[in-house]
Amino acid sequence: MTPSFLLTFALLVPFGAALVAALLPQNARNAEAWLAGTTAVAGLGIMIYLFPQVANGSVVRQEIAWIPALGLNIILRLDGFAWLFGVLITGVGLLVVLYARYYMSPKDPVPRFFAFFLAFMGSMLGLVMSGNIIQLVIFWELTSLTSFLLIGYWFHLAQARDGARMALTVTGLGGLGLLIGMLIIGQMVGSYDLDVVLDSGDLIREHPLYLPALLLVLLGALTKSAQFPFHFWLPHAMAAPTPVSAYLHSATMVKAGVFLLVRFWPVMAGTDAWFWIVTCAGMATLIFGAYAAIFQTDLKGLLAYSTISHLGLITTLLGMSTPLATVAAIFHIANHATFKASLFMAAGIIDHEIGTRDIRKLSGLFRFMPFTATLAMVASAAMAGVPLLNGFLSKEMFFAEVAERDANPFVNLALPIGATIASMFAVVYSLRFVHGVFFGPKPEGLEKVPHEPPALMRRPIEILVLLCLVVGVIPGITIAPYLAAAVVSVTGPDTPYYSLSVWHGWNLALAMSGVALVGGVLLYWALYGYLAQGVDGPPLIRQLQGKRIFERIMLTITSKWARRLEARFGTRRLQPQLFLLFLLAVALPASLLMSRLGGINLSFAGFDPVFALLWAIGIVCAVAAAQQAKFHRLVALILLGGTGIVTCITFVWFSAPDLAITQLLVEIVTTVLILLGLRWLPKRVEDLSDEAQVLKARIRRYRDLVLAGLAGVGMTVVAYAVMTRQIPEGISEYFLENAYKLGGGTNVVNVMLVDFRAFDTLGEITVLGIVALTVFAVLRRFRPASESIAKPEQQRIQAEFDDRAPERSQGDTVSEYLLIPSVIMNWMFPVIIVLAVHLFLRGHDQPGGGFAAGIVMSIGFILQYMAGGTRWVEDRLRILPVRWIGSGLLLALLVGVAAQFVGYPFMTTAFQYAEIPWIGRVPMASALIFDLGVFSLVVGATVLILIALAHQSVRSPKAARHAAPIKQAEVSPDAPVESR
Amino acid sequence: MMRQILPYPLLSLGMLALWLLLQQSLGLGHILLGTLVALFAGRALAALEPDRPRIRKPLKIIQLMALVAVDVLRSNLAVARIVLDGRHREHHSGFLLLPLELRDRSALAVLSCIITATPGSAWLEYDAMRGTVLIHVLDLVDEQAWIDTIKHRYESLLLEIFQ
Amino acid sequence: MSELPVWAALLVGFFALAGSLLTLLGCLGLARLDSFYERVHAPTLGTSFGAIGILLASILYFSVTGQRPAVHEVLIVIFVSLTTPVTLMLLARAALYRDRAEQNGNVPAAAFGQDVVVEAPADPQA
Amino acid sequence: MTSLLDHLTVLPILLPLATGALMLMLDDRQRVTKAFINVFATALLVFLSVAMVIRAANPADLLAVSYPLGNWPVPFGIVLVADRLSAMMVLLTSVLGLSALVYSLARWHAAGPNFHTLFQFLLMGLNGAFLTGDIFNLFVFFEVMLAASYGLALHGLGLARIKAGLHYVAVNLGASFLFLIGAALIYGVTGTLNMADLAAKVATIPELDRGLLEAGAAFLGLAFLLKAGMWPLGFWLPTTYAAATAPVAAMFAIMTKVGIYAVLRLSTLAFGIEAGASAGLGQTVLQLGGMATIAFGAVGILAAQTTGRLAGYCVLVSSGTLLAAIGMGNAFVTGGALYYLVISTLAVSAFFLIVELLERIRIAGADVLAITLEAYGDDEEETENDEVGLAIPGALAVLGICFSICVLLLAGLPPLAGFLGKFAIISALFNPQGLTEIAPITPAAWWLAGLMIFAGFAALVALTRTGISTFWATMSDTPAPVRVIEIAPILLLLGLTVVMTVMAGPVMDYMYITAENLHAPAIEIGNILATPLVVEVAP
Amino acid sequence: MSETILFWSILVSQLMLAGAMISATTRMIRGPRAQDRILALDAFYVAAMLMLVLFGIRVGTSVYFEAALVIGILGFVSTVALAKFLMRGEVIE
Amino acid sequence: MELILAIGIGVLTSCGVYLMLRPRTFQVIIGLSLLSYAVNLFIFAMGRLKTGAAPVTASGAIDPTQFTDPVPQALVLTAIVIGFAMTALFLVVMLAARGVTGTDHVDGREQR
Ligand code: NA
Ligand code: NA
Repeated sequence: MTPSFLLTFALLVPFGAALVAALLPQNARNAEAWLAGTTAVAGLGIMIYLFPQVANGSVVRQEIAWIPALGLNIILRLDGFAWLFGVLITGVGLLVVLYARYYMSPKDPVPRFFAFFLAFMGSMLGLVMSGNIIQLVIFWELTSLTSFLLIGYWFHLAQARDGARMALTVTGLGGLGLLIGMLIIGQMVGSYDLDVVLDSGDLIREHPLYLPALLLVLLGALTKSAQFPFHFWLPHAMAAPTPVSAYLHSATMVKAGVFLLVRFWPVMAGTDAWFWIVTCAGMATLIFGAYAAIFQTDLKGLLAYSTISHLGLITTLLGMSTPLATVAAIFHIANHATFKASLFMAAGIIDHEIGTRDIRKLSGLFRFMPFTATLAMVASAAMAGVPLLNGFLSKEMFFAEVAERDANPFVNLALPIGATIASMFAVVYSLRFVHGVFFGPKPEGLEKVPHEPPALMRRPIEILVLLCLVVGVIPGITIAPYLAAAVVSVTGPDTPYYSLSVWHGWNLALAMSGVALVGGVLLYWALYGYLAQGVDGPPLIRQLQGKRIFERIMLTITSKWARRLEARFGTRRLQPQLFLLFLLAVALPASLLMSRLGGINLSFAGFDPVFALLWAIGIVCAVAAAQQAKFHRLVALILLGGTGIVTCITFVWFSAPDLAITQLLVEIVTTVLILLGLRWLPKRVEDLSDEAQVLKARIRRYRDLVLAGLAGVGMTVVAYAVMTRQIPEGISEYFLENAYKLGGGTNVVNVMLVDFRAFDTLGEITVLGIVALTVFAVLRRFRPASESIAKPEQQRIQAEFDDRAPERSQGDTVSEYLLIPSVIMNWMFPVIIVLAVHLFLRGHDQPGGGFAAGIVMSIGFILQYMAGGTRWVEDRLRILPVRWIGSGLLLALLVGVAAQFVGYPFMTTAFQYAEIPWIGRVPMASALIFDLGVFSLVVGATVLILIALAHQSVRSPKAARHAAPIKQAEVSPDAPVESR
Repeated sequence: MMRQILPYPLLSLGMLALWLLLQQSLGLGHILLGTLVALFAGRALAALEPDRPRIRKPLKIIQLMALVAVDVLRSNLAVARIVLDGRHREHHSGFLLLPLELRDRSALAVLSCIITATPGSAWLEYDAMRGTVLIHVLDLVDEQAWIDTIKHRYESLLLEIFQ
Repeated sequence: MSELPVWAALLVGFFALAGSLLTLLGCLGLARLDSFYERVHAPTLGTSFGAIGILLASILYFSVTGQRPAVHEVLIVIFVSLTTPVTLMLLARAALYRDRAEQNGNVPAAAFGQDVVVEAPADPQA
Repeated sequence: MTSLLDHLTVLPILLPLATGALMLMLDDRQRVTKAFINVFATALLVFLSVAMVIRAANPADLLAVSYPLGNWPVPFGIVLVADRLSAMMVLLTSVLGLSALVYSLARWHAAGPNFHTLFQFLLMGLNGAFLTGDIFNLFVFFEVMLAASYGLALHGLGLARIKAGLHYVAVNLGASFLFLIGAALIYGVTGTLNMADLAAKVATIPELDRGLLEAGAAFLGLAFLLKAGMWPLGFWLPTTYAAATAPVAAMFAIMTKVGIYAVLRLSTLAFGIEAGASAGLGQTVLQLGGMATIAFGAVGILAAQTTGRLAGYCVLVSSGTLLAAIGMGNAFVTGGALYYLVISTLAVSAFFLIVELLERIRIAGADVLAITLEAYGDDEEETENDEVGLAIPGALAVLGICFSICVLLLAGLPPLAGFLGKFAIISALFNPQGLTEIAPITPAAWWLAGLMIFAGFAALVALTRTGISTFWATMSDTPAPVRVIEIAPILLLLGLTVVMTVMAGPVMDYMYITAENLHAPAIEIGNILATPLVVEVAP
Repeated sequence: MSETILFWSILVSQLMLAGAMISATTRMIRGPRAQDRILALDAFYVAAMLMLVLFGIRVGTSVYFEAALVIGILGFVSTVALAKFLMRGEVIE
Repeated sequence: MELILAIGIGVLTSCGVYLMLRPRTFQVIIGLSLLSYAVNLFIFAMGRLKTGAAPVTASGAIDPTQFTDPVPQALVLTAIVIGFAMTALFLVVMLAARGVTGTDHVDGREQR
């Protein structure tokens, strides 16, 4: 096993174990604990095994190719500092697993807990071992996500949900900042490889983008390690199960922030910006956290604020940018992990055994659980910085560093005073923790008699407290080599000498310690009365609740502002959308054309008065149609027909007979179609609403008119410009020359449709088919407007008339109405069929073709429907339009595919002139079969659309019945059947 | 059997003529193809089952057509004059209720076509129960003259052809 | 546009002009006549001898220039005179119904029984 | 052209068309048969498109990718081009198609007639749009795709769908007009419709006509940008997508990408570096519009009141990101954008499928279909369809995992591919000449990177809110059953993103080569114009 | 000579037909009733058809004949639909 | 001639755009029709205008300059068909919307 492989192994094992853990049964607490414990032991073992490799400042490195193109490979990199974290993660992890085995209730679904826990462990290991700064971000965010899941483990509790969400939001935001920061650093040094980055300190610090990069990296670090003003999420994360707090919020996750500061300390520290930002944030956090911790009534809250404060201490040290301060910071990272994890566990035991963590309700527990109390007291002492415990050592180093003379007199004064005050507060909250919980009278109103926890549950605390003691008494032979390895990997081989001895002689640091201890005791005594009142939250700044501010900001931004912005810059109405579309369609091309069109010469050559008159008519009809469309729909439709005819004549005028025919036919079908629809549109009557509304509508109309006018002018200019330009040398000559030679037809347009560009036609008929199917589908469950469910007024009046006249019966009027016309309409049926066949067959050589023929055929059908009614026609003709559509498509397709079977590309056509006796040369073009497909589809689709609409009239009496509130009296089953 | 293949011989013949006119050709191929198309068209009409008109004297149709042509030409000129006179002329237009003996739907259709196609007269409403038709006449000077014209010139001829 | 004899040109011109004139007059009548029932007569000028004139011009022109009889224009005459009555009949009958229902104007009552009065539709336009 | 492989380029269009048409010959009640046919055909399509991607990645014969329909010479006939980009898009389409289709079999395919045919026609339209090398043919396939999408958007009917459908149809009809005007104008100026031919001609257009040509391109661009949902043209999108049934919405996720594809294709082909005076046309519009779209999408994500709308806004963010990235006109950025395109499409599709299941959890026990049927259906509607397939155990957990993966993908959080896509784009923005070349970061790059991060954060906030309220805050004891055929497609889509994460190296390489080819189109233009024809087939 | 005759007579004829179409258009716009407008549209169709025939003579080709024929045979369909809509309130019952 | 047609296209466009911006669905459908006339004519115009030069060739060798450009005509034919289909679709959706929303406003509710 090579060392580098071991790194991969150490990273993968937790994730693999997490998967396994997720699949274990709900109540497998022991199995889960064994699995997690083994994993942690394996990780710890690997770390211990690898220590010699990193002891002397060297690095174990493993690179796995992932995305070389992006400079993003998986690089696992273990140096002394990462090793220290690795041991914390696995070691504390192991202890927490053991603790959690007893802490978690049998009712809790443990697979989820251990799966998330192990995944978090893996993420943390990945983070500290990242040798690529993007990979570091990846694991960074993974720790945020897994911690989110762990905090929200008891998601039935609202505070767990809120706490989890807040933690994720804040740390996620920081992570995104970190990502950009890392990207900038990568851009500066030209690589994302951490080793390259660490070698480029000068380049980074002198780069113009240093400050933004620094700010973004700090955003990540400070949010993660809960530094002021991003601290507020941490206390609310205490809704997590205590093992999670002990692990994440003391030893690992919050430490990731300071890990990052340390990691980038060699390349980013040492500048004024770094000093001021980091130190200030750290100092503010240190004092604020300690102050707030004093006034917490929840044990875990107290510990959380204490954690914030200690992280502030570490941050302050790192901000000072001196190697010795960094040594102290690294040392305190380790020390804080030990005593804080043990304190969290102790708090958890109290909670677990007594059922509350409220200091106000707790008291005198020493007599019930003396052993646990002793452990907690020792750990608290370490937290307070009492000599002979590890906390004292690093705090002494801290004092020594802040006491160093600085050029800036303010700094010179502020740092030592702030540090001393914060230490004093630390003594106060430590005292409160110990005194408030373990001493005093017996607690009252407890449901069960408190007792010591199971021995194994206590064991992790014992081990941690032992570490506090051992390190505190004999640091030189316990922690020293490991600390040295860590320090060297950060500050480099030239790290100045530092002493770990307990006694440094009488110096300012010792004096500060003394002041803090004595002052702390006195302050606790002074505050005792106030604290005994049990008011939650720190005085003076009680109103400053990070959570409430955060939630208000989030609510304002994500709901209020977002909705307002969405409404302001978006719309759900159709008109503005179309307005914007057309506005852009005018503005963009106009901006490209302005002053680039060159001279447009107005030319009146070839002016034809007839054509001008025709277009005068066309324009008048169009404008009139536009004007009438709102209230006089039928009129608009009629006028539309006028414009259509002018369009059609224009096509003829400029040599497009196929277009003219098709336009005409479509025109007819469209008119019938819209009329069929018109029956279902109730009348519009002019309503005269209030003045303001009318005015608003008028303004809108004028605005639309202006845009419409501009669009028209634009189209005129563009169309005129192109029409008067030289024809470019294009593809069209090829078609004219080869339509007959290669396509076997003289109607070039038709040859294009069924041969040169048959693929377009295939798509086009598919569109028609699809639309027909859609229309059919929509109409199948059509619900007419309530006003139009009833028979049209005319029919009602006429039926009433028939009813009243004695010799008439209902329906006489309509049958008389159609008696004579229907005869002629029937006669036209064969005529139309002949016309359709004619247009179809001549299409290849003369204007016509499958499409025109198809429309003609469907008009023939529609005419019969108009003459005889739906029932009458369908009794006589069975039209299966969907089949027509399907077979049309298949036929067209088959022609194309047939070419493929003989080795040509799809849609290759063949044609030949066959000599048929008596008839002569007959063109046999495969394109004709394609056109037959077109014909079939067009018939099917058009008929389907129109008939589906027409069927609504037959359906509507049923719909009316359906809509009636009370059903018609139902015929009872035994009633005599009168009629069928 | 024959009726199934050729339900409307005259109509199919007409369709063949239509086909040949459309093709502008009398080639054998077109005649054959046209026959097929015409047969198909006849079958299509048969599917609709309209009343099968029984034409007794097909030759009289030509006589009728000539008659109509002349009348239409005359009316064209008459109506053109009325239009040119414009508002200055006195109102002569009016409705006319005409009793008919003709009952065959096809014959009625032909008559309605004739009357409406002739400028100056328009077929408005046929009452099947009573066999009367309401006609609007643009230049209704002599009501009886109109009735006579229609009844004697057209109806009698149509009765001959169709019944 | 190959060699069209002058007599043919004159004839073609005459028929075209005559047909167009009749059509024009018909449409003028449409615009000028007073009531719908009078106007209904106007378009038939165009569909009868208006169309016949122009189509004769066409037949003549293409028969002479094309050196073979082109008579398919006849079809237009036939079908126009077959279909226009259908439109006019349906339209006139509809107008009759509407006028009766609204009791406006001097239209004859329904030929049968008493004229049935039903509330007039309140739609003056559509 | 004797083997099937020779016709590979056209098959992704023909297969759906044939399948769709064939199913029309069956009665609508033979839904099970249709379902089998459809699944089989779509699976075959996946297979074909995989083959196509493999061929495009290692072209044995450079000319093999272009297919002259009807054996007409380029540029006269219509040519299909299956290069790396097209092949990739077709593969994406077919994978989405298969997933959405399988999902729909649980219930939605029975909510209206001819679902299966419309579905295949949608695939046909999409594939055609991706494969064609002809501007007008692109219009036709846009219309095929749109027509099918109209049908599918309305599938199931109901108030919301009809209202949204009306807007969707109206707005897209407007865009279709612009497409026509643009295509016609380009033809009027250049005399060609073939994209490669156009690209070859653009540089030589007389200066006097250049304004007209560019105006034509602007019309086309607007039509594409509307499909892509660019602000301020994309307001219809969230409403329509949210109203559509889940499988349809999942398919729609790629419809915006058609707009993006067209913009990318034409801007690099015809207005790339070789376009003379027109080079880089519209890049500013793309950049600004794209960024505005991201911002609007992010705001919408935060403001969304329903998960469906939220998903719709995610589509907008994805579109905006891609448009702005394309607007940068840089091969590295484009490469990253292509990766992001695939990932975001898969993610959004999966998300649309999940959304419906989430709603089912929310209204535990309530049957969505039953509600719509009761409100808007009529009694003659088919009643035989109860849900199909087996319910899966631990539905909530599986759904939770799927949802979480979606959150990671959509918010662009590590470690999944959503992050990689964003990272690839931003990294390229910051290092436009490659990581090791030092060049200053442009303001546009800053803005885009910032907006992408902001949008990711917005997605994180909103999706966390959704997830918490769905999975954590609803106390439904008996979650509505989730069928295997509902969850399997989601797993497939998400699984693919995981595969793309793990295999990011080779996948990114594919994207980068694709992007390089796009930004240096001379070779491809030459290849297409030289497409060989079948001269004579040996008997 | 014949060219000139033909040119002027066709031009004047076309102008007259255009005049006819204008008359029909005024009626289409003025109404007053829907039946008047539909009637005018029918006349408009016919004039347009004749215009196409004249145009064929003018350019000397019968390639546009089918367009006129389509109006001749099918032009009445939309007016029939409109008329029936007036009478019955729906086109197909 | 070009000018007349260009103006015609412009006016049709204006009417179409104006109607498409109106609040009533029927106005929109008439607008769609007018706009599609305009667009079809525009496409057609892109092939330039020629009178009496229909692209119906003889069977022998031909001179392409004697004929008008067939390409735009083929495009217009496709556009006409698609336009018809879309009109039908919009109509039906419009009817369905009228039915379920109770108003013919394009937004499915009256604007206040
Ligand atoms: Na009666
Ligand atoms: Na008459």
